[in-house]
Amino acid sequence: MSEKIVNDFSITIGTVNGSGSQTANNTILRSLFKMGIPVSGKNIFPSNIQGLSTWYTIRVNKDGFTARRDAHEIVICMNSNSFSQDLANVLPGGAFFYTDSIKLDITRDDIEVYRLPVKDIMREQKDVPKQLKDLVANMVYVGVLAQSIGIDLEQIRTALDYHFKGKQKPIDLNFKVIEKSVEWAKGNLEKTDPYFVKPMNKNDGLIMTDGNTAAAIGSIYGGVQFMGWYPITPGSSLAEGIIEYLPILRKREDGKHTYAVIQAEDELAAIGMAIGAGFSGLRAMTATSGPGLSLMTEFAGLAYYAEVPVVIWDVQRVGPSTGLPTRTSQGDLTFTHYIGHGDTEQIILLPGNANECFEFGWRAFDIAENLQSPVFVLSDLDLGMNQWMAKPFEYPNEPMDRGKVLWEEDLEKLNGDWGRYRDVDNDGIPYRTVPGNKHPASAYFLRGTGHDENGNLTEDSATWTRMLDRIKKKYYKAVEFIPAPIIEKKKGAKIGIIAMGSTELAVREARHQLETEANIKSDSMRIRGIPFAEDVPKFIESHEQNYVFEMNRDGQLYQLLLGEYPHLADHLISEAFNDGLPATAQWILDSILIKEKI
Amino acid sequence: MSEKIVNDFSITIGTVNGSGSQTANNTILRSLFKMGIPVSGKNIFPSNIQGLSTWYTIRVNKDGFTARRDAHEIVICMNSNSFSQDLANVLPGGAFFYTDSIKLDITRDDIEVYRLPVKDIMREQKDVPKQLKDLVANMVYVGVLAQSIGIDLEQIRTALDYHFKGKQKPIDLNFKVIEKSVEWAKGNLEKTDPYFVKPMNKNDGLIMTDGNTAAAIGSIYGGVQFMGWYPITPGSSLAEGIIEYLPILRKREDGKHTYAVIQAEDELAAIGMAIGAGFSGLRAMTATSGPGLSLMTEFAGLAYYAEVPVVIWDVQRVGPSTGLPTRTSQGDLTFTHYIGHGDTEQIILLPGNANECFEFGWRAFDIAENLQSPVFVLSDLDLGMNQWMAKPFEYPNEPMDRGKVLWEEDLEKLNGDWGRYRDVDNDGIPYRTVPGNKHPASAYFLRGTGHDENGNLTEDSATWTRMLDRIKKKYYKAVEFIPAPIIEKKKGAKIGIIAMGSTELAVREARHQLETEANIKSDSMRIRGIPFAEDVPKFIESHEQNYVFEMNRDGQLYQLLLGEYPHLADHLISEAFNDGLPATAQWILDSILIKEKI
Amino acid sequence: MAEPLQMAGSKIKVNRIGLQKTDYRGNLTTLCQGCGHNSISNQIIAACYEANILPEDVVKFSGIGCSSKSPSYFLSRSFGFNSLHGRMPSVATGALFGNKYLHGIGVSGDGDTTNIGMGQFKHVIRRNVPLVYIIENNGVYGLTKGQFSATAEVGLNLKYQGVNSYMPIDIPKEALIAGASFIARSFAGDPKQVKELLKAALSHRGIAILDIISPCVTFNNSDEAYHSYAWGREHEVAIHDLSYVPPSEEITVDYAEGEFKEVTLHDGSKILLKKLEREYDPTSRVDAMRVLEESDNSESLLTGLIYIDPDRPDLIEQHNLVDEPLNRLNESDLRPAADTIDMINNLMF
Amino acid sequence: MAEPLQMAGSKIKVNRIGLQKTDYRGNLTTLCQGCGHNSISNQIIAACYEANILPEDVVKFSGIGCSSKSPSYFLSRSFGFNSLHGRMPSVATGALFGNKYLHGIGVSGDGDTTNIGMGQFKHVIRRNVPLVYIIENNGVYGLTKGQFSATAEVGLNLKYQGVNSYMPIDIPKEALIAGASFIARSFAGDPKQVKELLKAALSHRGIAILDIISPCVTFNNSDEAYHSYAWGREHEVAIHDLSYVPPSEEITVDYAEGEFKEVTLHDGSKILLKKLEREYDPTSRVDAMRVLEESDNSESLLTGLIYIDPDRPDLIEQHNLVDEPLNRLNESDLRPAADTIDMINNLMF
Ligand SMILES: Cc1ncc(C[n+]2csc(CCOP(=O)(O)OP(=O)(O)O)c2C)c(N)n1
Ligand SMILES: Cc1ncc(C[n+]2csc(CCOP(=O)(O)OP(=O)(O)O)c2C)c(N)n1
Ligand code: SF4
Ligand code: SF4
Ligand SMILES: [Mg+2]
Ligand SMILES: [Mg+2]
Repeated sequence: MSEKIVNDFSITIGTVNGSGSQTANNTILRSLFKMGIPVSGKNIFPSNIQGLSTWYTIRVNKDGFTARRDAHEIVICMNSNSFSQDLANVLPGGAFFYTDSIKLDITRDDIEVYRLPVKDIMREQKDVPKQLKDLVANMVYVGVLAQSIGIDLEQIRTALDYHFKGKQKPIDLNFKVIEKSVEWAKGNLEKTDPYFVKPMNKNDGLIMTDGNTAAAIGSIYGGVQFMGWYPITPGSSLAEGIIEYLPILRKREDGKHTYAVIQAEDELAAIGMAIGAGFSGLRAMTATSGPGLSLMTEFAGLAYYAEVPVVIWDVQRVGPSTGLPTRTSQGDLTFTHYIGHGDTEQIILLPGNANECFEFGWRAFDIAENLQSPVFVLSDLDLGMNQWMAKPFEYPNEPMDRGKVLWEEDLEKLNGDWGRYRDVDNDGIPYRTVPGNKHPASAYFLRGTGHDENGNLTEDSATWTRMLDRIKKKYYKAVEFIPAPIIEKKKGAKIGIIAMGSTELAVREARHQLETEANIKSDSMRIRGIPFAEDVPKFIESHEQNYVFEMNRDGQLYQLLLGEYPHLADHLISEAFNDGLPATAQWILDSILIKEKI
Repeated sequence: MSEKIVNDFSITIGTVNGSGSQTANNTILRSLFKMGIPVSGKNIFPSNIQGLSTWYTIRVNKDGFTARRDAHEIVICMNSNSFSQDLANVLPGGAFFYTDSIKLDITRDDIEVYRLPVKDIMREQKDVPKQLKDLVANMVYVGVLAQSIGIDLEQIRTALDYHFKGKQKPIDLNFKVIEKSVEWAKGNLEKTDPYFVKPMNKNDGLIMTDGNTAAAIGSIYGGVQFMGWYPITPGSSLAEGIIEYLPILRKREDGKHTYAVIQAEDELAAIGMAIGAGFSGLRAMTATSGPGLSLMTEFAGLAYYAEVPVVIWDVQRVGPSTGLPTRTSQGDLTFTHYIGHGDTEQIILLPGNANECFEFGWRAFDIAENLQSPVFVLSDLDLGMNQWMAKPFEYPNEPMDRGKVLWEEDLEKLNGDWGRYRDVDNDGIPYRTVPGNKHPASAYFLRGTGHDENGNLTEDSATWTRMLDRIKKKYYKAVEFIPAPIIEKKKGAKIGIIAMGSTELAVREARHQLETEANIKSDSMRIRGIPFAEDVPKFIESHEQNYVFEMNRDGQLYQLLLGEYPHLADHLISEAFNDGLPATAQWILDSILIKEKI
Repeated sequence: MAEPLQMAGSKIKVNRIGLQKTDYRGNLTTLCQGCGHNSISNQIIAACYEANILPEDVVKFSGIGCSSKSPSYFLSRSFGFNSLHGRMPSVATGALFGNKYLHGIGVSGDGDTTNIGMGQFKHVIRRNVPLVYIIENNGVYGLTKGQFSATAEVGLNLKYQGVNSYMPIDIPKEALIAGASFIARSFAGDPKQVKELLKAALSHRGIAILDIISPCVTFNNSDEAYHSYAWGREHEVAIHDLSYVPPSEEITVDYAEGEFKEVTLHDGSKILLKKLEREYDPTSRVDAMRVLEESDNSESLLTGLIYIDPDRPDLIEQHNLVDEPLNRLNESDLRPAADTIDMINNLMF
Repeated sequence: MAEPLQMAGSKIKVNRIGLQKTDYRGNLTTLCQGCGHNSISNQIIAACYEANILPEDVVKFSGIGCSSKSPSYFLSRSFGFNSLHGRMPSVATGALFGNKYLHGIGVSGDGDTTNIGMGQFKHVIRRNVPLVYIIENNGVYGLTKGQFSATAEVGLNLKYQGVNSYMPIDIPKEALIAGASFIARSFAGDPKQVKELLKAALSHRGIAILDIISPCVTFNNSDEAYHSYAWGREHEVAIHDLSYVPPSEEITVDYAEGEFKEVTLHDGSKILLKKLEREYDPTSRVDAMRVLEESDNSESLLTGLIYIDPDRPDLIEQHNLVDEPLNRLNESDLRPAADTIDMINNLMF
């Protein structure tokens, strides 16, 4: 055995989907997390329910670089269909575990190979009900791996406890198999590979969560009152998170509800309901993914022009069209920005980690109500559905901001002299009233057709441009509300790296490698919303070369930057790539090295 | 009376819509056209059916500058609701005609005023059926105007003959009123204004048509076989033109049909049907306007990724949302280009006059089938619904090009070895088969989900990028099919004017004025499609300043040019404005003068 | 019934809540003269006035079409949302959660509802959203100039359209199959019935579908056309003579035993149905389907309250909302308390 | 019936047109083991084989869902179009104009059809598009992991969903009201009936709606659930025993007079309906509605051919197309002759 490699490798587990391996994989992930080692878990799954190949990749990295890697030091194969692929994927010198039910030949001798005694161990488990056998069998690899690399059994127990919400029976059932497997490994597995984990204290105070759950909880702290949604991967789990946590977080003594969540008949109805609720003065939202977003187009234009606050989460998957429904992407950016026929410029938030999913969850409502506008939040499948280490959610540091709403007493003071679309404060943002206001002058008639300052129908040319220009004014005003970019600087840096969303960790790792491996120092800027904040052009200007990294084909962020800052065109280089898998540091590193080192 | 002004002024007629003034207005327009004077007619109408103010503007210009003008030398008012506005609109020194049923005061003395004896004349018309009285009453202003400015009565008769398709009764009914009115005017109207028309021969060989009719007929010459549509202004009349002319142009002796047109239940179904037909090997199309286009978003993405040929006409009106449904715009450009979630770059044709509506009508099918792609044609309400002088339609100068379709004998030759999405010719364009092909290897399964070269479902990462990159290759290939820009040069020109679509005439007039009034010479380039043809960047490069004029708020063409030619950013200046009315030369002139003459 | 009170010392007629009929008016109509839709707007004004409904307690919804414009022509003091073509139901569904005490009145057209809007129409019914959903049904698209809608009868011949060959969609039948809890058909040429039905619908909890034949005088009013005034006047057969008795009022009409049927609504108001030609129980789905099928065959325009189930809980009730209107809740109701954040973080592991 | 012929000198079974059953196969299924959809795919294979349909003469359509994936699992030699969620009907409508001799088979799910697809479902029926339209109905969204669809029964309790409170949509009733010309309900657990119905549907001209209860073993198969195997097996009541007799074949079954009813389809084939418990005439809309309402109340899963009108012209017939498939026409058929251009220009004034 070569020198020990501690807390710095990737484990990939190949299984058949629908076989219940998620429990096993999460257990490994959680116990590593609890051991204080920076870790991430990514599920690469097919778009069906049962029977196809699926992979789960866990990366441990003592320095906190937990972006996806293409290389796999440890591979566990539980699926005969993916056996040859899995075998091929092991790094030379790596470890390969496979279940004893696979009778295929090992064709490599540059790796360490271990057979998992799944059948033997499961045969002994008389108390496992038949229908659970397959599920529980996965615990064999948990146990063997734990013994092999040194995962703390106590933490495994805690992880199971969490997973089964404290229910003793399944915990015991699974833990027993793990213990048996550990025992077997102790006696039979001769460790010849170099991979080990060792407890650290890097995760103190951190939590682990997926972005959709974070967004759901954040939205609840934002006071969500109405959600219309329609199931779609990967948007669904955001809605389902809201359904799960609302009763917990908004429980009242009288058992009554301050909210309603409705599964609509499709996405047109989902956003239609949300816009109706937004008009009615509720904090309203919907969540979807690509195809659903496409169906929301007409309504998005209505909300834009009629100025209805509504929050739309788009958890991005690979498009165009049905595309790869279970793979990640950042490909909806330009489409979302221009969604709706006619002149539209939509406001977009771009969370980059679970904490921002939480924060933008509540903040999006403040922005939407303040600007009386739809606000789109673009997350993605990787961020939304995979487990991420995160700082604890922080209680909102600002009170809820409902924007300019007039109630009876306000109208009283104004003697009823108001108009729905008047630019009273010269900031482009009008005042609004909501149904149920009893003041006889409160009502107005909302429409997507041309209207004047009082909301009355008109086809007058000058009025049309006046109204549409005011909305543009609002868009520039929005800059004040958009979270500033996250800028990280390095003394002496010559190049800038611009990115958005879930590529944050890959960028951080790549910057580290650039510096240590190629002595290239870089600054980075993660953009967090559109319209671009003031710091964005400043950052671009301050580097001759800015590489814009994004997970799509066409360089969408790059294009929007060009549109906004044409004079900075020379400073921008587009690096766009999307194959459905989360970005790696290697991609960023290689792309920059090619251009910087000719 | 000051000096005579001949063949160079605008007439605006204010009426109530639903009052049948269209016949009268068209009669004036057509008779002027037949007199050989360059002329245009523009209808500014409300989005309702009856009872609101509507205006019709006719411009005669001996030099062929027939773009809209803001100034009105002659105003005819038949509508008490618009009386004060109409009165105010008359240019000083201009002529104002108004119906005797309006009892309002004339508050100006800088214009010539004539009262129209509508009541008197109509009282005499005992043979006009009661329900037609209001309609026919409009002929009074036709007659009086004709006598006043000198429209040839013979041509008026021809115009009526055309309008009523030779039916003698209505022709006579109307013509009689016109004659009476002419008579009255001869005896009672003392001409004090300077406006006259005089026959010319500028229109020899020209026709007059609206763009939607031209597009409909062009599509029929393109061999349209299937159309799915849903009514919407201003798209409807394109579909209705097809319904009208198909039976005429594709009549067969056996009375059977080579086509089907279906009014769908909505736009989603309209494009769905068209895409189904395109998949099935038919030349298929749909026509719509903004809101309908928004609803077609998801299907547009499917056709893009699954590579189904289909032609989508979008006759643009003012958006966002319902907007101004009866006003013109060029506001759907960026939205259309990016329509559909995920990475999409759609192919767009941009007709600028009725002849191009005809030509792109047939050509769009060749492009769509060749590239196996949706092709969007963006016309607008002004071009589509107003009457334009045009050269006679030209029979297609190229045979129909059905692209790469394999039939039984082709597959026989290939021994059935083909794959739907293979890039055999290295041009990005695969071969396709269509249902009904009896070769046992002909079938494939079309889907919007990730697929490989043979059309089989796959979620493989590398395959996904390979397929999507090939589609991008096709997009660059499309450059070969896109009509080159129309470039007009002037020796010594320093500035370039870039435009698209229906602003052509305004640009031409403005260039003339720039030169004659301000001694600024300019070149112009009218872009006719996206992806941009090769000449586009060359033109831009060759001027330090290129003004990009377009009828929208956000400078959409400008943005797309920036995205394609970031290095030319310094050469481009955005001039975007849209108030729903067709562009004027004045706007272009003023915009340039402000910037050029500081 | 519901005879408005006189206010002391005033000659102006006002209703129970002290409002004049003009308080229920809207903008001047811009629809064609004689359009059926205008007559329906007038009955909405009359019904709300007579039913003593505060305009501020009403929210109006519509899609796109001539019909969908009409909410501007009544109840100016009510909020309104003129939404997208075919999408009124979803917008109304969301909006009505804002304040559960509001009356929702939705106006749609036959094209808006049965063509592009078919999906939302069906689903708003399934959910039993508390909405008076009026379809101003003229068999054509008025606003886009006279194309066939899905309710056009087979054989209808229109000027620019030719002859319709598709099966027409029958709105009350569709509503019945989808499980609507209140279904009526009426005729713009029968204003009294329209008004009484509207008052009943406004008292109903849950969805109330009113299919009102409303002739398009410009594009589809020839005497043989099913949706014309002439045809309606000649062929209307009311299944009963219907009147609405507000919650607090005594029944004053003097009907003989067995001559009428009484349906009590959730708010205590009553619908009195005087038997005309046939025996008819509008609380029976089977009766409803039978009479609709029969009227198909007998070529009549059957009008009246076709079906009612006054007891089914509506969507908003099902959600068990707090007493205060949701849109008047504030931060303390909506944002979980600060101390919950630790609990949540602990749940996150 | 339709016993396949043996080919001379071969032991391999082939049908009339010389194809083996394997010629009708598709890719290996990737659906869950035991999924009802798989059993329906198998019956489609069997029906096409037995009905001697050339796979190249079939086009398959679907929307999105587990059900909509299934067209890959049968008839690999047929063209297929896996379209968008809820939009299969429009795509099929357009595609079938390409070649009027093709058989269209559409597969959809309950979510795909009754939720997002309700509008297109209704309108494809109205138009009587010649399409075998199969709804693989399991009361849930399989592919997105078990949310309620609109056919879920009131009271259904699902693991992550809670209890359904909305009125379920009844597909055969919806089809009947919309004017479908062929309506059947069946059960994936009754493969023989599914197969016979499929053969009949393939011979029908016009739309054939097949609502097939097809259990989702992963998300909605508990014994009390209406869409489960257990419930279906226990509660299935066939209205008749149905068999299909191809055009050229003699009727060989030996039924006594009055014991069966015969329906002749447009292509000359026949459907034989052997009376079981009740008198039933599937050509009567009234009978159809009655029996559907009754089965609602009696808590049974009523299966069989519920309604048929074999004579109504289908959409494509209505369009009076040329004999040659439209997609084989060429320039001379499609582009008007050169000399027409002057005529057109003259029309332009
Ligand atoms: C998405 C969309 N498609 C088409 C239109 C055009 N449009 C406006 S009204 C209308 C039909 C209205 O018909 P109906 O609902 O019957 O109302 P009516 O005018 O007859 O009262 C259509 C198709 C639109 N506004 N939006
Ligand atoms: C526009 C759109 N919205 C949502 C989805 C996600 N989605 C995929 S399948 C499905 C439901 C399928 O249910 P059903 O039609 O009943 O089919 P089953 O899987 O039960 O056979 C949904 C909502 C999608 N693909 N497209
Ligand atoms: S067009 Fe028809 S529906 Fe529209 S306003 Fe006129 S009469 Fe009414
Ligand atoms: S999830 Fe349900 S519907 Fe989907 S394949 Fe599995 S059993 Fe069938
Ligand atoms: Mg209508
Ligand atoms: Mg289902």
